[in-house]
Amino acid sequence: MPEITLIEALRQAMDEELARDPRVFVVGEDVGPRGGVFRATQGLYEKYGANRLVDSPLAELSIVAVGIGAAVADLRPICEIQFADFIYPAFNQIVNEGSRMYYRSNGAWCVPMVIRVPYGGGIGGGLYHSQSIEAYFSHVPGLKIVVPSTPYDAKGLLKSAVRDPNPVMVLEPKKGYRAIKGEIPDGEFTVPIGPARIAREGRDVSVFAYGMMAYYAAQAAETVAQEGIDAEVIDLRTLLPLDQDAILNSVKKTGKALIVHEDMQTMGYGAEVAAVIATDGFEYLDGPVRRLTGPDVPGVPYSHPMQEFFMPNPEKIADAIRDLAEY
Amino acid sequence: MPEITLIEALRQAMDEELARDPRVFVVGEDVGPRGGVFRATQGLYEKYGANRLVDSPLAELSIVAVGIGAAVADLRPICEIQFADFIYPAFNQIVNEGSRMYYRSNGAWCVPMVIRVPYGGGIGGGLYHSQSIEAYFSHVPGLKIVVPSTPYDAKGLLKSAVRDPNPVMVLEPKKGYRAIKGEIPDGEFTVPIGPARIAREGRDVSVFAYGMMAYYAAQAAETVAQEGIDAEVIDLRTLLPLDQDAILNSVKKTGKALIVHEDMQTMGYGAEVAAVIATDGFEYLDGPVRRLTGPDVPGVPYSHPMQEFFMPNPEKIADAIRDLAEY
Amino acid sequence: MAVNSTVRPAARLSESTLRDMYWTMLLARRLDERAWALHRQGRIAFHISGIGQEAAQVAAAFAINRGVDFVAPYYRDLALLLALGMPTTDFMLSLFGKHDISSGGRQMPFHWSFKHLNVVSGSAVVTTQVPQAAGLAFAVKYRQQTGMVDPQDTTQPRLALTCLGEGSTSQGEWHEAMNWAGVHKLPMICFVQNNMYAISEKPHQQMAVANVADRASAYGVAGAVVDGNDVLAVYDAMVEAVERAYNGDGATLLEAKMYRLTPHSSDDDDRTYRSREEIELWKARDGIPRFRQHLIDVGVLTEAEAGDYDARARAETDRAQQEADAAPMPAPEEALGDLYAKGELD
Amino acid sequence: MAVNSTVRPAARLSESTLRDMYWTMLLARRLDERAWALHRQGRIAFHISGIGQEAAQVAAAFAINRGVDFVAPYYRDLALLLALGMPTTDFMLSLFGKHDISSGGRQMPFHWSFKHLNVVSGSAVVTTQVPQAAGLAFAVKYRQQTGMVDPQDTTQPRLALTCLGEGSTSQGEWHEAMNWAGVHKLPMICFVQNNMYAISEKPHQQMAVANVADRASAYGVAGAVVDGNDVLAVYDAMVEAVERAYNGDGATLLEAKMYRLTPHSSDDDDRTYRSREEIELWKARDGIPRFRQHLIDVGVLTEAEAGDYDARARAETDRAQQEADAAPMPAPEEALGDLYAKGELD
Ligand SMILES: Cc1ncc(C[n+]2csc(CCOP(=O)(O)OP(=O)(O)O)c2C)c(N)n1
Ligand SMILES: Cc1ncc(C[n+]2csc(CCOP(=O)(O)OP(=O)(O)O)c2C)c(N)n1
Ligand SMILES: [Mg+2]
Ligand SMILES: [Mg+2]
Repeated sequence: MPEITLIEALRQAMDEELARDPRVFVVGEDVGPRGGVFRATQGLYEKYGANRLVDSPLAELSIVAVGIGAAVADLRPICEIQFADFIYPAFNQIVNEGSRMYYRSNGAWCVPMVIRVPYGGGIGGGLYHSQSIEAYFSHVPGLKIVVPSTPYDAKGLLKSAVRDPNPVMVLEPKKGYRAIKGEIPDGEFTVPIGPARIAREGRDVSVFAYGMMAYYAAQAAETVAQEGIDAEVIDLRTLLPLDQDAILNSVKKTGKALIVHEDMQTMGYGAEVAAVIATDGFEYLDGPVRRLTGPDVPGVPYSHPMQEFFMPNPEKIADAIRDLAEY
Repeated sequence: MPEITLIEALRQAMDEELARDPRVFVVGEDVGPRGGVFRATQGLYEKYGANRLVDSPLAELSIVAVGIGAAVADLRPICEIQFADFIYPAFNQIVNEGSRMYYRSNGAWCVPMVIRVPYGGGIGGGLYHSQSIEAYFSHVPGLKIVVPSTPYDAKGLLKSAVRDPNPVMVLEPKKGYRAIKGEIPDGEFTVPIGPARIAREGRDVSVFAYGMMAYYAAQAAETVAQEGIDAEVIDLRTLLPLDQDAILNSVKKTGKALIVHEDMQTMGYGAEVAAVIATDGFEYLDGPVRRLTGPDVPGVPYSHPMQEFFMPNPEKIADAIRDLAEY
Repeated sequence: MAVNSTVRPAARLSESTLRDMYWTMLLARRLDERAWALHRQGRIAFHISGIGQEAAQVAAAFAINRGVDFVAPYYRDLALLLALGMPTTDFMLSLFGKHDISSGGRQMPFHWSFKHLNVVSGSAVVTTQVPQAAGLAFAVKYRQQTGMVDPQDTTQPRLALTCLGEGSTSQGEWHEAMNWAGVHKLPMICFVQNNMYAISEKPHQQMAVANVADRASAYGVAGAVVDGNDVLAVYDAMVEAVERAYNGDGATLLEAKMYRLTPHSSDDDDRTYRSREEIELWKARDGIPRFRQHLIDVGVLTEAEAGDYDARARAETDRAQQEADAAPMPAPEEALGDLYAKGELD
Repeated sequence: MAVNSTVRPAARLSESTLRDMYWTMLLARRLDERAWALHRQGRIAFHISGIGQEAAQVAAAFAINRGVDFVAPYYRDLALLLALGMPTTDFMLSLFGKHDISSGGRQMPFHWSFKHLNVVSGSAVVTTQVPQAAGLAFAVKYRQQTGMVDPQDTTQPRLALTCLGEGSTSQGEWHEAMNWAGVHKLPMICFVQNNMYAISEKPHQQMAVANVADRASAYGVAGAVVDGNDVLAVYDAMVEAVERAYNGDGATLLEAKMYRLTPHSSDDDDRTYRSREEIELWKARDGIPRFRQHLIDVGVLTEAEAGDYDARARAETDRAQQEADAAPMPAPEEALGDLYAKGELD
């Protein structure tokens, strides 16, 4: 099996879906000849032309709204938001519109659209090119959210997203675009939206993470394994709807839960994971539920020392595992 | 002390602040001669004129953005969003701009603005006139959020909000505008932003709520008191920053925590309260942390039976207290 | 009402079509008045009215390929929806919060959705439907340009019509929608129903230009202003816009001037911001009696027939109300509904 | 550079002001080129350039009451900021992610904020500064109308100037800002720097009109297009806009046409979307040598003096870089900063 990068996996997924279904098109800023600022659509304009790779006006609200209208009209838009930080102008359309269409029309209309969003910090992007946005959008019933942390999942989940009859947000850990590599099979495959993935089995501590932090958590688990701590790493992978069973099964086994995300702590995604455990996993718990997250400040600072202070990394995760294991 | 309604308390607060400081002005849709669709600004246009009560174009983004600019220029805007459901066009300005101004300018610029937002269901408003929005905005470091559930707090918190150097969102439980009455002292007073309020002391179960649900929780506590269950009701009152001490002190006493909000459950505000307890109150817990909330659907349905199904009420809260007390 | 696809000027409309148009305006007015009465009686919780806007709406509907072209309407579009084929009973069901087609009682009334008529579900959040309509129009063009459909095929949607009030054009959503329509030369018609008020606010508080349509040039689309109380004038202006869309010549911003004859909604008290005299002035320009008189003048309708229409409209309103009244309320648990569409779409 | 408040046409500018303008353009160019060099050397992580836009920016700055009038700039405004009084060292500090005035190293470079110059902090999210500038202009007018300040008082801000690129006018934010400026007749100047690209996209992909300024009429504000490489032409157009604002005659949408001579940023590869020939064509129209020649032609500058300026600009760039280089990095914990402003404001 060939080893490819995360972004190449995403590119392949789009390429295959564009080839498979003429209703699939990509719309966003600079997705055409430029191939996207991260090069996710590189070569696709040359292959599929201007009708299918649509350079939009610089306006996220309408990238999403046009996507909603087109999806309602039975096309299969893949909307690219250039950076997660720039998605808020489209918040109204995503939260009030696309995600409610099916429910509010009593099932008459559905919105088979994908919103691809590069997110996350640690790349020198400062307050406005580093944001995590999953916390806001995982409070939106009717939407689905996936976050791949391997090329296999990236390709498989994006293909599932394109075929899903609901709006699906694909959060792409952009720091991992080229840093994360992995094998994928040659032929056609998809990864189902919903189930979490056990990235590493273990008995002592459960670590719940996604995106870049799932990648780091696996590294941290190997580090502490050498010290005799057997951590289980659950890559949540689908954030909405949340795979509660996977969480509870793991905590049942380990009795200890650490949640890691780079986003700010208060009302970050870890809050929901902690709440699920505190409610339905209470009797399994041998210790407090812990969160290792970015601090409660308005964003990831630009200056390198401050950025590093903000971001969780394998060392900080390993420390947090050790701490909890000792409890 | 005179007894007044929640909305009259808010009106008085604005009246007094407009009189106190010529930099204070109100901006929003229909806030002028119409006096606001809920009548929060009734009579103020006649008293303070068109310069201070500004009927804006129908455009929430710019209501907030103009507020930010004016606040930066040292005015004291009170921006009214007609219904919480319509605030999302301003999401970008609130999340990326107003709330980050102080941090991103290293403390040079601040944004002393207030955003008043009627919110909540149970009033026949359907999917788009019933929403709770606190979950989205309590993940915004740099912003403050208050939710009064008594006329006293409404007046005192709104006045504090006007004087605060930071952006403060005032979530007004609109079902309680006329339903909730209470006494307020005659002269000048403010209520500090930050501390929660013990609405009722108790030893058996802690109930954490805010807005209309705090009002209902107090009623439910009286009901179960007659059955010998002594519930403590904490009106969180300030959601951001969260008064963690108040939560932990209460759970330390009761060992049991029930969180009530009308907003949808997944990633609702209760998740953070549960997480705080699961982390720092773990050793106090005698039972699982429970959440009584609206279901995970895209909004409060219009049709009366469905609306009642969605909304928590004193009876449902009493049941949840009984359940947890029995654990 | 037969679904037609006739693109022809008003002067060439058949007598039966003209009568259909009048009937639809009239029926909308009666249903709307009944809703106010039901609200006064405390039988329904809420009403938001289209009274004063029926002529323009019926004209707009009759100019498109009804039931086939996409429509993204707004809350005052009762007459438009009737013209498109909404059953009267369904409207009454929605008033009572019962199982209507639009939402099964989940949405407030006036949040129309009829998949079989290509009327797309909307929200109460103003203007959001307009960029979505750009998306619908984009899909129309996409299918034609990629060879999925024949641009002449009248069984396929060939344009998207969307409606909103003049106040709602202040939203950024509107700018982005119009801009897409211009840049991508979309088969879209943005039909602005300028009824002189946005709740209490007047047009000059929304914009520093005299007409919304003055903004068409900023987007490189066609623009026109028309008297919204003159049903045939609106119809002709719409026909031009429809032909433009069908011919691939791009979008139109059409503004009809009219007047909101009722308070904003059943929650509003319009005495705080406008005079009774102003309302009376506009009542005299009401498009319904005006069209009635015109049809009588040109011999399409007799006084007796017109009286007949009145009686029929009342009877139809009664019938719809009774049928809706007899229907059961939704069960509480239906609130849960289906959160996600299931399976893969074909 | 002295802060001036002279509203006078270019023809009446003093020789020293003209030389100041040239010096500022030149210095901006040198600093900007140095940033590219530092990036190539791997010494800084990111650069986004204003090369090709200096003439227009300097003209804009010199026309307002610098340091007093509000400015909400955008990321390419290096020359504008220098003209307003930003210290060169501070720019270099920001490039290195050190303690600059704008943000103490929290923001990426080019996110200017200088409270003492009434330059308001901005984000990277395009266009958000424009409706905020409407708010600044609203505050100016509010203070005047409520009698808090004298409209003639030159120590008080009398307008808000904001800048953005042509692509950024596609955002709904821009519509709402311009609409406020029109409806409330605000003392605001929206200065569009149309450099022919938004990353890879061309103006016709953003709008179906030839000029952004063609949209002024949609908002009831004044509009003008000017050659952005002609510093004195931009200056004169700005002076008109400034007088309009100072006189209470409302807002101006001023568009300067220019060309982005560099890739979008240090992360961009512009070979994917434009030809080298096109760039060369525009290099020939560069505003800096053109102004240099003009000043020599009219006798304000000699060739020798001009050479002197070059040397001085290089020296100043070196000095600033060295000073910034020597400064310490922020401590990691400064990430926590102050989350909330404390106390009650007076
Ligand atoms: C985004 C948003 N803001 C506010 C409202 C509340 N609201 C409902 S209708 C309305 C006025 C609309 O005026 P206009 O667009 O002229 O339409 P009209 O009602 O006059 O037909 C307002 C402010 C809303 N529904 N959506
Ligand atoms: C809301 C938002 N969307 C996307 C971006 C990414 N982005 C940064 S600059 C830019 C192009 C801006 O073009 P233009 O407005 O013409 O300004 P220019 O860079 O050409 O000066 C884009 C798409 C952003 N910063 N903000
Ligand atoms: Mg109106
Ligand atoms: Mg540009």
